[in-house]
Amino acid sequence: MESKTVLSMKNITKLYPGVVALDNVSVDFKAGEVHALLGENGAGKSTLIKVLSGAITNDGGKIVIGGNEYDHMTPAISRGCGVEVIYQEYNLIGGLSVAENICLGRQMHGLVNKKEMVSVTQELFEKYHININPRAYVKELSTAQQQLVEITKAISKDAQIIVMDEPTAQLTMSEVNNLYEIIRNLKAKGKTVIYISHRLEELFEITDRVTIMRDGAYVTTVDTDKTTRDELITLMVGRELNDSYPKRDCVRDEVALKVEHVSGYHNTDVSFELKKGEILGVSGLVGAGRTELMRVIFGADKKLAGTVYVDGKEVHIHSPKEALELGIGLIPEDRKMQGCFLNSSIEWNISISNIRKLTTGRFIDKKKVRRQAEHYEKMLNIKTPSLEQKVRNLSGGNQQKVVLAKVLAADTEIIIFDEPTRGIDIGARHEIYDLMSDLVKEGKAIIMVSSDMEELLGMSDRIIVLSEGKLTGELKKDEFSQEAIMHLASHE
Amino acid sequence: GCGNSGSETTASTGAAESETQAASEAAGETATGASEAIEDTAQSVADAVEETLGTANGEGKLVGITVPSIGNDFALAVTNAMQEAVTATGATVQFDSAEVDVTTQISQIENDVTMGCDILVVWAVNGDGVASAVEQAVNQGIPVLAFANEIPTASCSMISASDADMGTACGEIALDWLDQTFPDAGDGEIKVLAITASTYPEAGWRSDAIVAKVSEDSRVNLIEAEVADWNDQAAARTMVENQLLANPDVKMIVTCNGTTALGAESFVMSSASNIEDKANFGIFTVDQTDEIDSKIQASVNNESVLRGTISMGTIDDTVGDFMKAMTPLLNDQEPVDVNGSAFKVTPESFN
Amino acid sequence: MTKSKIQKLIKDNMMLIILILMVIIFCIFSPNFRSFRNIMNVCTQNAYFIIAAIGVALVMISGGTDLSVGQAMAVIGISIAMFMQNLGLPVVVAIILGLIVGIILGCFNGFMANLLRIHPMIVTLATMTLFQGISYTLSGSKSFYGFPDSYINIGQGYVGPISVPVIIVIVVAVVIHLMLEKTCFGRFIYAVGGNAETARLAGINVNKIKVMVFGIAGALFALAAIVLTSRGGSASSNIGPGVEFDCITACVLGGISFIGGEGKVKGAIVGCLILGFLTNGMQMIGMGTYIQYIVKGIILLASIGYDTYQQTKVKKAPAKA
Amino acid sequence: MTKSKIQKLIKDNMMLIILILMVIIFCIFSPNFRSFRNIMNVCTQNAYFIIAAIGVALVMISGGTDLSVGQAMAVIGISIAMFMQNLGLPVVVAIILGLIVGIILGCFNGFMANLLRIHPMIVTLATMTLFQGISYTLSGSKSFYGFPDSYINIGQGYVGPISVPVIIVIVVAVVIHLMLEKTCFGRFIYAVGGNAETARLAGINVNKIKVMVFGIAGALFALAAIVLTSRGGSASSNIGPGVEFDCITACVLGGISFIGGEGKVKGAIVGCLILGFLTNGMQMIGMGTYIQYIVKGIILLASIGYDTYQQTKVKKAPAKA
Ligand SMILES: Nc1ncnc2c1ncn2[C@@H]1O[C@H](COP(=O)(O)OP(=O)(O)OP(=O)(O)O)[C@@H](O)[C@H]1O
Ligand SMILES: Nc1ncnc2c1ncn2[C@@H]1O[C@H](COP(=O)(O)OP(=O)(O)OP(=O)(O)O)[C@@H](O)[C@H]1O
Ligand SMILES: [Mg+2]
Ligand SMILES: [Mg+2]
Repeated sequence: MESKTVLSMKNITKLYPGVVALDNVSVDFKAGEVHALLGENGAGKSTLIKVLSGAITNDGGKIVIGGNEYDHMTPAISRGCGVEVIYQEYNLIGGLSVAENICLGRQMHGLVNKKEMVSVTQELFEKYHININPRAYVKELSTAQQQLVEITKAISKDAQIIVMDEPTAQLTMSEVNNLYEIIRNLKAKGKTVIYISHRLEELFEITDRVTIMRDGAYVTTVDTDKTTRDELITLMVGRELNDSYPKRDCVRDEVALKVEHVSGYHNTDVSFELKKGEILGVSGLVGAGRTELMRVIFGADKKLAGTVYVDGKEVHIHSPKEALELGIGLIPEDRKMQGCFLNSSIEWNISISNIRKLTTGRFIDKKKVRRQAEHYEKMLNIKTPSLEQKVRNLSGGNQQKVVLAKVLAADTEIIIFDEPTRGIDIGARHEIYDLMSDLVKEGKAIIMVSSDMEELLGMSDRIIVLSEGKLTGELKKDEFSQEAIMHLASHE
Repeated sequence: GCGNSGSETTASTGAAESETQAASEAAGETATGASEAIEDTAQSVADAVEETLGTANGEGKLVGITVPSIGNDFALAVTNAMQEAVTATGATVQFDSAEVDVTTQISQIENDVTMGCDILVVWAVNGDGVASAVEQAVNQGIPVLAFANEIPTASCSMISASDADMGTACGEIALDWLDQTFPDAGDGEIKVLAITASTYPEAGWRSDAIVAKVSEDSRVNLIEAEVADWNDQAAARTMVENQLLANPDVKMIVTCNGTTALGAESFVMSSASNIEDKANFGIFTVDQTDEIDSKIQASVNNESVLRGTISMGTIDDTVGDFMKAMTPLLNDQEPVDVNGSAFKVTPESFN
Repeated sequence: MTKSKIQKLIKDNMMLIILILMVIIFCIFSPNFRSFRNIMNVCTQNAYFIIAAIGVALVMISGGTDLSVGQAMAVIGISIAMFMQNLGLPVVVAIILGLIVGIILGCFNGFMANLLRIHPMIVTLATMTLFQGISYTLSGSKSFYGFPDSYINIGQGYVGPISVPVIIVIVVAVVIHLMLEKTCFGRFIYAVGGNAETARLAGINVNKIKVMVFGIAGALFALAAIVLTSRGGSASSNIGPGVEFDCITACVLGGISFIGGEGKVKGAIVGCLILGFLTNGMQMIGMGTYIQYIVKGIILLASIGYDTYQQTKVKKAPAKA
Repeated sequence: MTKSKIQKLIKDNMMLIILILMVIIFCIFSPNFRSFRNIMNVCTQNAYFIIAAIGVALVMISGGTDLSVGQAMAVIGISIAMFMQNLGLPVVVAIILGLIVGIILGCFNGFMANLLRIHPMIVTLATMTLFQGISYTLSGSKSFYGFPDSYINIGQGYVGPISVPVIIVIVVAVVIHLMLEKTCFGRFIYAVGGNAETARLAGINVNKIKVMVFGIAGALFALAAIVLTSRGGSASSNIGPGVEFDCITACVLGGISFIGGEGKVKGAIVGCLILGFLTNGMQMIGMGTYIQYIVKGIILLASIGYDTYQQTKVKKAPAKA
């Protein structure tokens, strides 16, 4: 079946200082298709989307939409042409209610009708099985809930073209399934969905075609049902890539970390053990309290009860500083707000956690700082024109690598990874997996909180599951299955 | 206390315009009175109070006093003495400082009325600014005494001298000093720097009068420089520094108030100063504080170049005059205006 | 359920509670304070301040701050005086022209912030000086007084027991409150202050909103200047300036965030009244002038601090479904 | 390659270039301006201001703002005067105690900001009033004068052709610059200002850093107060206050962001010198006072605006590989 083209982007070029973000990219999108954009971190996917939505201005090329040709877009024109975007970065207004955010920009003049907004929102939420209070302020929601609000906001406009830039990065299984449902619905109505994700299995689940980009350039477009995972990876990375999880068997007997009856504001009575050389997976639904549990252990949030042992000794951790001194590191889930210093350079970010070791006499040794940064740039394959680039200007995935480098530089025995591969491309993701393997082989211990079921099953030696702040179960390697996890996660 | 035996510059412009010779003689006389009084403020306040208060009885009365600022020694000394004198009559004082803000002062006047003050004393930040609030108080039967600054709507006033008169007097002592120091100077040969201010009307009247008086003299080659904030000593110093470097041959500075004078003095006497011949340099101003007095005394040995000022009168003169105006109010009699005295203060005053 | 609602009510109205407590304490200690007349007086005295603070609150909600308010008020006050006295225009015309001057000054701030793409606080740091120069130049630093009775009545008149300035405040508060809460424009102000980029992408003309907010604030400053000069019966370069810090303090007390996107008109008013009653109360109980500063400083710290403490406490409490 | 380097150099030093241009223009129009002596003078006159602005810059880099600087300086100046005159302590001891008073006041600000978890700008809005009360109470609003020569020499002395205040500024600037750029502590200051939460998770004791920054700033304010009072020869509640806006303006001119995490000591100094030379130059060419305000406002707007314009231009310019 041949459907008509609703949008073509022709020869789009976008330049940043030292970076060609888009290099003469041309893509067509058809009505009623789910069209994926795939590429490594920094390939230019988000940039292309921003050009389409008018968030940024392209330096060259044309956009043909609804029979009109535009040299560049503005947010108003783009919206007028029926384009709605869920951006990779959060784009909600914390001081407004959920309903107001969802209805923002619908009505430009006159009086607002809050009741109507709430009922419209309520209807949408019910339709898509989302459980959020429309009157709540967005700033009071968790990141996952915010993501759901963004999705609802985008689909509420009844747009012709809906762009989703990594919508699932913040979501867990059940919400992802929910989203698939929404997308199929949209497709059935003849709408176009442009879908960006680094989770390849998702592409096979819902997309019709995949456009691959590499280094700002268009590579090719393939039909999803005529391609394979390996082919996509090869097109994207430009070489063959081993796509299996690293094998290892290095769990030791010594207990690195023991948590007994720990409670926080959102957790009650959680106990578990972490062995040296082990990767412990932590699973749960959105808001299950995984992040908070990790922050409590790390001393970033207040512990209300319970005991923590490191290397068999009882420890009292009141601040992240003390945690680091005891050899516990944390890679936070929210890289922008907690992970990095956006306005500082890559090299500066990487050095901040162990700067005391990079000195000569009393003064910081710039050469040591540079050498360390170069080491991690190579090791994690950070894509940047220079180490002096501000982190703000990096693509999401590369920002995540900087955060990783920063925590690795602190050289701790126990490392907590909270959603370590969120927004990271498949190539880099495997680099991170290899890195985690190497770390545990050295005898370090890792806790990995993840909402990516595949990686959780592939990487963990053991998995614990949280539900509503309580530990609901523990799975050994031979008990691993999606069903088992889901069962524990939705445990009442 | 000491009476108004000295030469009063207040009464009229006529007096102020009297020949320089006479004025300079008079200055010598005044000064004696001034210095005595300053020696022993507490004692003389008591005297002043006694003298005028034979008849005043403030028992059970609440007197509201609002002043522009407590940020300088003179204002503080006068207000303290005023409070003391009023309290001595048995009245209670509600005292407030308006922080040089007219709006604040208006509120204070209103609050005083609400508090049931029987008499208000207003030393206005700006007489026109508070006129309307004062008028309302008066209309409610509360007598308002305008102190130091004129308020068109007040019931009565105690004003030593108008700003213009004080400015003129300052010009006079400055010219006297020129006569003595540069007797042979020809036309336009003496460069004089005038530090003026105009951000308050009161400042403007004073400045204009000083400038007018000094430029009457044909020997004077006048440069004018204006400060933005006449309460900012550091800025005044900076301004004088800049002007003197540009005009190293300046022989005399006349300034519109004490703060600017102290700023000027502090530069001229500092090691950074480019004025070598301190003996032939003078600063003249209006306002009196202990610090200014001590500088004027020191100027005899040229350890200071601040050589003269115009005083609203000694503390006890002022308070005495103030109580003359207060007494009828405290006794529920018809308000009367009292013209206080202003004096020229020069080194001779302290002999 | 009901208990947590009461908790939320207390949390949301902490500053109002502090205000009421403060008033009660002063009432106990000073008989003069607790007269209707005094309460009305404080409201009237602070009317201009409340109006100006509402203007500043608007700017703060939209993500900026206005430091030029005092100097702008001086310029406006002087302009109106000159319209009446130098040009002999009727009072109504002078007032309308004064409002226009206010709007122009405000829009200038907003326009500059957009043009130069710098934070409004920085723009107004510069225009504060600029407006000061204008007010001096216009007035030649004279003060203007002797206004027509019809003008004076704005500041000094009464309708029954309520003073005209208080009525003006009530009208302004209601209008601005409705504008913020009930109109699209109002919600856009929050959106722009909360996240300008999101607002832009939602098709909101951020620059236009900013200029309009500053324009409305300018009109409010003009109104404040009118109330102030008609009450005092005079206008000069010194009447107005100094109010900027108080406005910001009042807004902060009233829970209007520095970062933008949050706050209510109610908050600004409560903040102003706390400052106003504090000053008045301290005078009424006859507290020493020096001590008043110290007490004011401590009360500011304590109340802002307590408010934040309350907020974090409620936030941290275990969430209930 | 070289061309883009020059471009970057120009961009990074825009304000310095504006300063130099301004000085050249004044040199052309005023013979008095262009003497070595005048240039040294302007530096000496502004020494206290530069020192205070460096303190404010530190606080701003750490993500705060200090509005209490002027009042803190008044308290410190009065304290030192009282140590010398009322307690009869030797000059050196009085100075050391003065520095300690400064550190205490600063730490109090920082401590309160941590304790109450509110933005330092708001804390210092309150402590500004508090310190004012303290300075009035301490001094009884009298002024202090007649200091020992050894004290006076700090403000008025010369070493060769260079004045002591200028030497103090140079020492302070170098020390603080090295601290910021070369030490771990300095990095932590930027980290805390850039993103306090990230800094905390990276193992930095954010609260401690904040208090220390305020403490160091307090010591700098003390130094500024010493230079100011020793130069003027007197101390009182009025000597110091008023400098807060100028400090913030200077920092902003010098490219120190309001949001924190960015800025250099150099910037604060250049900002101060722009303000200082502007005031001096306008006086030297005999510009009227009123007009000075207007010109100053316009120049502030223009230079901040031009700087931002430059920055965005370079950012927007197509990159060369
Ligand atoms: N504001 C900016 N300034 C400079 N360079 C930028 C800016 N924004 C993006 N870039 C660069 O443009 C390139 C494309 O970035 P983009 O965000 O489009 O990548 P992406 O494909 O979305 O990657 P990811 O999968 O990590 O989200 C990257 O190299 C990035 O560093
Ligand atoms: N800023 C906040 N304000 C109020 N409640 C919050 C906030 N952040 C999280 N919560 C709540 O805390 C609980 C635990 O959240 P947490 O982030 O630890 O869960 P999680 O398992 O990591 O889930 P996620 O997938 O959202 O990261 C949830 O009920 C969530 O709604
Ligand atoms: Mg992206
Ligand atoms: Mg989480």
